[in-house]
Amino acid sequence: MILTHRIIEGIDIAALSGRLVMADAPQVRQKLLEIIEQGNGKLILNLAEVGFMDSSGLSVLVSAFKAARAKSGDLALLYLSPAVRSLIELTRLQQVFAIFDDEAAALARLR
Amino acid sequence: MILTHRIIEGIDIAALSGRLVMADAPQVRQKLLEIIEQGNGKLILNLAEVGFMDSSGLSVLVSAFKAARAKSGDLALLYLSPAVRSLIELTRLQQVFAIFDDEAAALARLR
Amino acid sequence: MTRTITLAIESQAECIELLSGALGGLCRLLALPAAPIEIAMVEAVNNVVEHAYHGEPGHPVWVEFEWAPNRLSLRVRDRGQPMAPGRLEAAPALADPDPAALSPRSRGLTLIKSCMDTVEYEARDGVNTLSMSRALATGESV
Amino acid sequence: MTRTITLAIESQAECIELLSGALGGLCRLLALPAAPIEIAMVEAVNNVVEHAYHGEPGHPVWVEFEWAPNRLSLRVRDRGQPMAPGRLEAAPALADPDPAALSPRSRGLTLIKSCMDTVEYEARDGVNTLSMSRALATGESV
Ligand SMILES: Nc1ncnc2c1ncn2[C@@H]1O[C@H](COP(=O)(O)OP(=O)(O)O)[C@@H](O)[C@H]1O
Ligand SMILES: Nc1ncnc2c1ncn2[C@@H]1O[C@H](COP(=O)(O)OP(=O)(O)O)[C@@H](O)[C@H]1O
Repeated sequence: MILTHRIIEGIDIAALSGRLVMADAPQVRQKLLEIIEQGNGKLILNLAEVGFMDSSGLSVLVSAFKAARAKSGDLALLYLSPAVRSLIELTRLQQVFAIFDDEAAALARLR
Repeated sequence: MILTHRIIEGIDIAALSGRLVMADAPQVRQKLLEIIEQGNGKLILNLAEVGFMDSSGLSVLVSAFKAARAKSGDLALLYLSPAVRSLIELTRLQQVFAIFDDEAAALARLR
Repeated sequence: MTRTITLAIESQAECIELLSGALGGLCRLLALPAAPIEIAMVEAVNNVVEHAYHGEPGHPVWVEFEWAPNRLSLRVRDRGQPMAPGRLEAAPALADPDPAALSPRSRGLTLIKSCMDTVEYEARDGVNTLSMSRALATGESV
Repeated sequence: MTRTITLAIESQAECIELLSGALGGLCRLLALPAAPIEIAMVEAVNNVVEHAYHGEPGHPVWVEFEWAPNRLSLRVRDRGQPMAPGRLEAAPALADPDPAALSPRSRGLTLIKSCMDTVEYEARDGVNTLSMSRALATGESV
């Protein structure tokens, strides 16, 4: 699992690549919570390169979502890979997460 | 393993598709030997759709080659898939088998 | 004709990926719908590593993959602490999430039940088995 | 870190394909050179089914797949009749074929030796193990 991070206009943009599964979830959760902690609680998470995700991965997204909201910020998901999209739709979490196919739109939402 | 067979100008053209491995070798050997037996001993074997071949598969080719030669005919291999090509080159059997990338050329050789 | 292969790892989160790799190759070979099958297997194995063995490495985890033309069966086995009776049955069906009360946990059994047609659990003679199966449309492909 | 997965089938030619499927998925996951690894495994398992078990179905065949970043090891195990001592060593290296004296047989051990860097055989306590390994260029890919 590789995590890259940049900041645009006070909004954190993190991209994950690899498999987001139980072996990697604790580390990724901690990194995302640190980013949210140190920033404004506005996080865009690019999931285009996540080839597989299990319920541990989902729980990382939920943790980040709650931490961002707790800081009066928000989480936006950007570019879901097919595997991620099907898991999120299966669990109906698209009703909870803001999902974008365009970085500018995600930035506009969080600005 | 699927075997299709047609005859052009007295030359048998058989195409294999699937995995040519130990489980399938006896059946394929028998079919090819029947074709050679019933025909003129001139056989073109299309291997484009053979996704994997092991030494049992090689031994089928050798049996067909010997049967064709025994009938004063010949065996021509047509369109090797990458897996077949690498096995044949590993065992240096390209020194023995006539190999073609063009059906017309294979037909010309056997005519 | 039914054909069976058994995959075995030790109870370490890092090895679960190997099960996924092997399963992915089997699904590709047999033209099975890989996504739900992988989710079901990974969730079942996660649970074994986390709950049956309490995160302790070095214990055996088996996945039996049994293919028949019209049905795929997976049996995940362990020698750890059995799941409490009724726990599988109690796992809720998939439902609309409540944004106010989102839990980061407890979706494993629910996902397994939604990805497979039948799910059963048995603890016997020190071996626990979660059996799952999914009907295959003949010629069903990815 | 070394990671291991064991694949097991019964001694039936029709089940060898499942080993190939699983191995193919593992090679894809780990970006290993699939072609020589699959040849080596299939030839070793063919030999177990054909020679160690004399074509009799219902006996166990195990393939242990052990991955380290710089080396892949495969161990093929059976409980059948052991290979005669010296047989592996006697298998000839790959050489130019003689068109006049082509044999349809006996390329298995030769292929295994040419696809892998090390090949060893041990019969002990009723279990026979053919161990093979291949160095991996770090980052070597298909
Ligand atoms: N294989 C298992 N062995 C023992 N207990 C299990 C197993 N699978 C599930 N459980 C129990 O069932 C509960 C619910 O499991 P699950 O729905 O996967 O959610 P989670 O793993 O996130 O708690 C677990 O918390 C655990 O107590
Ligand atoms: N796993 C094995 N168990 C017992 N005998 C074996 C095994 N592998 C090979 N042999 C013996 O070694 C011989 C050579 O094997 P091989 O090179 O694979 O060619 P082939 O299988 O075509 O005979 C076999 O004929 C058999 O007698």
